Formats: sequence, structure tokens, C-alpha cells
Amino acid sequence: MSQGLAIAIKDIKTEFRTKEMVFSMLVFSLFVMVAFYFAFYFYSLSSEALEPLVSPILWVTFFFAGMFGLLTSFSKEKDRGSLEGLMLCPMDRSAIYFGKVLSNYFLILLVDIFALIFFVLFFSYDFNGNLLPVLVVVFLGTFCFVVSGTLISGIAVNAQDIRGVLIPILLIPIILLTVLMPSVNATSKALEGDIIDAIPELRILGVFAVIYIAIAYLLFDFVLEE
Amino acid sequence: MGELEALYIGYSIIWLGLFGYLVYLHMKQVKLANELKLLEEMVKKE
Amino acid sequence: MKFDKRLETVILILTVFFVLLSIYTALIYTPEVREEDGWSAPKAQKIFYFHVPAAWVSFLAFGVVFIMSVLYLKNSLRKWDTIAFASAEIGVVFCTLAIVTGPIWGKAEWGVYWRWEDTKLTITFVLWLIFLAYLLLRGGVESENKARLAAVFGIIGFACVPLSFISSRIWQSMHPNVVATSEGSMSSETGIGLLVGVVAFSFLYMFMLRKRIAIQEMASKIEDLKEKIGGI
Amino acid sequence: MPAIEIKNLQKRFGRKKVLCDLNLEAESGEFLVMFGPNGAGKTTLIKILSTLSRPSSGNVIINGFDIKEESMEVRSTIGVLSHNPFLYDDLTLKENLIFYSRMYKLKKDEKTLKTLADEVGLLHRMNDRVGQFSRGMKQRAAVARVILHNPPVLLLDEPYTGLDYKAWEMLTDILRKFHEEGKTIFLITHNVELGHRIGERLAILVNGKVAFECEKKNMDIEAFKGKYHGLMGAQK
Repeated sequence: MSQGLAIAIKDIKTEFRTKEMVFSMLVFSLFVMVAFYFAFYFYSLSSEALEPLVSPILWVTFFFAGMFGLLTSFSKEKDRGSLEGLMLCPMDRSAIYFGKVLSNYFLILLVDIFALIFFVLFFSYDFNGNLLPVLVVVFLGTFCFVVSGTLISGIAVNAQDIRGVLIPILLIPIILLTVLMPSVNATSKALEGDIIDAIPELRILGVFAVIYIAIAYLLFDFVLEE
Repeated sequence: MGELEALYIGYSIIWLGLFGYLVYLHMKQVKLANELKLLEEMVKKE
Repeated sequence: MKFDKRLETVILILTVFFVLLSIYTALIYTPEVREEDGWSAPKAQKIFYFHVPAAWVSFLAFGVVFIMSVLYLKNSLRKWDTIAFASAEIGVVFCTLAIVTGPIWGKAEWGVYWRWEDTKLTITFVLWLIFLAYLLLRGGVESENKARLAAVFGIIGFACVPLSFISSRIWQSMHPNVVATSEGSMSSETGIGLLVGVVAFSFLYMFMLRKRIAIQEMASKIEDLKEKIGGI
Repeated sequence: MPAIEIKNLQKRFGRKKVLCDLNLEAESGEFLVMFGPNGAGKTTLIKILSTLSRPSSGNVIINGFDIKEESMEVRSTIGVLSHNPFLYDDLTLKENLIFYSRMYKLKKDEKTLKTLADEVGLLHRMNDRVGQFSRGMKQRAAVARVILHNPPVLLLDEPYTGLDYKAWEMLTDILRKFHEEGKTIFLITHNVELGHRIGERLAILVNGKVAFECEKKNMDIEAFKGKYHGLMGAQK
């Protein structure tokens, strides 16, 4: 486990030296928000009309920006050959997975928070004091997304030419029912102010996070091995 | 779309689909069998 | 070898028999459902005798992919991988048919093509997407561990779906107004009709599976021979 | 006790057989060089020995540990150096070494890291990013990474690729030093002259099999070259 942590720290450190990934994720999430804003421009949405759209807009942005991060988390290591260096270390292969989960979680959460700020600015949205419950949902939903996405990213990295398309193709059908739907529903409920109502969805997210981690723990050896 | 029409369309899609897939499999099999024969003959010659 | 040939003949005969029988039961034997029972399109309802079995057989096929993937990861024998791949392809064929015929009936019965609120529909659709992705993964990865990656994905994909089915009960309780099932009350004749359909399609699945595996084996034999000739 | 013991090793990729029935032994402290043309299965062999790839059948024992059953122990007894340094360009040399010592669960203080860097002649570049290093310096840094956990067995896969003369000499000196220290060295290369110069025992891999094996003292370079080129003709 300490090795997983070391990998995560190393990833975050290198990321903040180059800032390529975080920066492009941030810009991308900004652009998605801009796109949504102009797409709804014609309707000049009142705050009431906006209400049901808030959580779908947020989660679509989170997921597409997050997929950028997942794209490089393994391919960078694979292309430079440093993945082999990690695999030579005396530790369980799942430590690599856990390390990547931690670093991806950190980076994607960061982008999520910026996306939230962009959203508030563009749509001049007011959380009415419900920000805290929304953040709880965002933290849990993003965790579930990262846990499944890192596993899929490990699979897709083996397809040299088409790995860029393969991650969304493999990931989207997997997360539709297990992450996307519960996260969006829970966020809508949290926006209405009753986080208690959202507990069933949060439970689903928690259960699936555990399931994905268990699958990764069992099968990640097979994903990396040559 | 009338009820019976829906039924006819549904049935034809199911059976054409299945039959089409079977034909596709069969053609592929025949093609591969020919190729295999050719290669086996070549191996024998050598 | 001889046993294999005989088995093939037996499966073929049984397939043809049950397919013909299923057409008979679907069109003639089973009574028409009545409008009084809440069906707005009683005639179109007869699509069911093939629509439901197609969906069932696709679930069966995806289940086979799951089991074969687990077996392959356990002892990496090529035959498990071949079966998994063949089964996934056939499962997608059956699932596509079920998904296409569903809306045709739905339009006649409900007036809309699709009801997203119906969890059964949604889950079938998601399974279909997952196994389309599975086939793409098999086509896209050109490395030696393609089979292993596909097996891992097959396990993830199939494991998630029954679980989301269970969890969907929670969603349904949250949306009390949209509980919709695609079967109404069932008489015993309807049950028999569906059963015959399921049996017929299961045999058809077996027949296709064997054919698909045979094709796969031929293809790998051809590769072997090509290498041999190239090597000399 | 032999340091490396390979018995009936086979590796198939799908239907393709890369290694067939490979048998090889290296005594502890021995400098074994294996030659082979491209596609003979050299890299596959190193990958199996370093537990990156699983053998299809057969047994490999390294320093008394089975690579299939005790892969963790094997990984901590070997050091692998290939043409790729496995270092992170965006981290400094010191950070790279600290990272890898964490991965090997070693506690390294400033002083040991400095000694290590000094050993490969990079003390003055400790705090520079590896991305700015030249090819030769990167390879030297990689040597520091390899000997971080002081492994008794070294596996080297074409470590000379792309090195200039100076770096070449330096690597050779380091390898000699390790050999004198009693480390087992298993070097894989297609450079016959180099391998013959530094190796102690020589082996040739052709078509996934050990086609020839000899002590260096029993064969001079010209004879060995002739043998090698003769065997090359048999390669598919």
C-alpha cells in the first residue's frame, strides 16, 4: 500500500511539473461549459428552467473531462517504458492500480471543483446553501468513476493505435447504470436540499465502488501481464 | 403502423436476421475451407 | 470425430424441429390475448414468442462469455477464449434482434418506441452496448494478450449488469409512477409458447456457436499452415 | 548453487512458439553472455526471467526462488537494465532514486544516495531532471537505479544500445566491477565482439533454443564469430 501511495505522489509531482494534463483538462471542462452555455443560449434559461439541467450538465462535464485524465495515466508510463520499471518492483501489481486510482482521483476532483466554479459563473447559479451535500455526491461519484475508469484505462492502453477511442467506448456502457445514473439522481436530490433522500443512490455508488475495486484487485495482474 | 403490420415486420426482422447471420457464417466457413484445402495441398507438394 | 459429426446432425435436426414447432405454436397454437386484459394491440403481441426468447438467449450467450472468460483466466486454454468470442458475437446478434423488435411492438402497444423507465429494456440495451464494445476491443487490440484483456472486460461487463438489475429495484421505488413491465398476465398457453420459443432459439444458439467455433479453428489452422509454408 | 536455472522453458504467443525447450544454467558469480539475432527470443527470455511475462511451461529458478511461485522474492533479488532506463524525465535524479527506493521499501538517507550517484559519476547532476541528461548519462542513472537494492543477480538486455564511446567504457568498467564483487551477470546482446570481450561463458540462442554454449577461454573471437555466423544461417 505504501508503494501505491508512492506512485500516486510521483504521478502528482510529475503532473504539476509539466501541468500538461491538468491544464488541458481544466481548459476542456471550461469549453464544455461554454458549449452548454451557448447551446442553451436561445432559451435564456430562467433559474427554474435550469434546475433539472444542473446535475446532468455537471456530470457530463465531469465525465468527459475526467476521461482525458484517464487517457494518459497508463499510456504515458507505457510509452516511456517506465511501466516495466514499476512492474519490476517487488510488490503486488494491484499496487500500481491503487496508486493510479489515487492520483487520478486527486486530479479529476480538482478539475471537478473548477468545473463547478465555471458552472456557477456561466449560469450565475446559486446553490442556496446546498453546496456541501452536492460536494459529498461529487466526491463519491467521482471516486466510483475513477475506480472503474482506471481499470478500463489499464485495458485500453494495450491497443496502441486506437486507445484514445477505446477508453470511452469501453467505459461509457460500463458506467451508464452504475455511476452516471446514480450520481446524476443523487446530485439532483442534493440540490433540492435533502441529502437523506439521496442515500439509496449513494449506497449504489458505494457498492459499485467496492465491486470495481474487488474486480481490479482480482484481475489487474492479467491486465498488465504480457 | 397497424398491428398486423408490426407483427409482420417484427417476424421478418427476426427470421431474416437469424437466417442472414447463418448464411454469413456458412459463406465464411466455405471460404475458409477452400483456403485450407489450397494450403494443405501446397504443404503436401513441398 | 465420429461422435462430433453425429452430435452436429442431432443438433441440426433438433434445431429445425424446434424452430418449426415454435413457428406453429406462436402463430396457431397460442390464443390471441384479449383487449379486455389490458392489451391495446393484441395481434402484435405475437411478436413476443420470438422477441422474448431472443432476449433470453442473448442473456444466455453473454453468461457463457462470462463463464468462459473466468475459465480462460484460470488456465489460459485457447478453447475457452474461442468459445467466449463466438458466444459474444452470437449474443450480440440475438440481442440486436430483440432490441429492434421491441420498439416495433412497443409502438403498436404503447404508442411509443421505447420506454426508458422500463428497467428491463434499459438493462438489455446496456448489455448490448457493453458487448458491442467487447467485440470492438477484440478487433482493436493487436497484442498477444488480447484474449486476456477481452476476458477481463467480459467479466466486468457481465458482472455489472445483474448487479445493476438488483440495484434498479431501489430506483423503481423512487419512481413509483413509471413501473412498467413488458409482460401482462400470462395464460398457460402463452407460457408454453414462450417456452417452445426459448428452446428453439437455444438450439439455434448451440448450432451457431458450434459453427462459429469451427470457423475460428479453421482460421487458426490456416494461420499455422501459412507460417509453416513461409518458414520453409 | 546455480544463480539462474532454466529448465525446459517454453513460451508461446497464441500459436507462435517463441521459446522452445530452453535449458540453461548460470553459476553464482558467473558472467554469462547470450547472443542471438533479432527475433531469436532474447527479450522474451529476459522478460520471463524478470517476471514480466509468464512462461507457458517449464521452470525457472533464480537464486533459489521460483519465478512463478515466489515472484516477489525474485523481483527483489534481480536488477534489470535494458536500453530503456525506466526513469521519469520530469523528476530529478535524486527524486527518481528516492521513488524507486520507496518502491523497494528501502530507507535511503541522503548520504547513501550520494554515494550511489557518485559511484556512477553523476553526483554533480543529482538535482537535475533526468530529461535533460544525455543518453549515456541516462544509462548511468539507470545503473544507479538497478543497484539501489543491491541485487545479487543482474539481467541486462542490450544495455549498450545508443551509447557513445565514453559511456560504453564506463558501463563496461561498472560491469567488471560487479563481476569482481561476485554478482551474477546475465547479458544479452547481438554484438559478438563486445560480448566475447567481457563475458566469461558464452551461449547462442537461435529459434528459441540454446544452440551453442562454451567457455570463453576455450574459444577465441574468430572461431566464435565463425560459429555464430554459421548458426545465424539456421535462423528463420
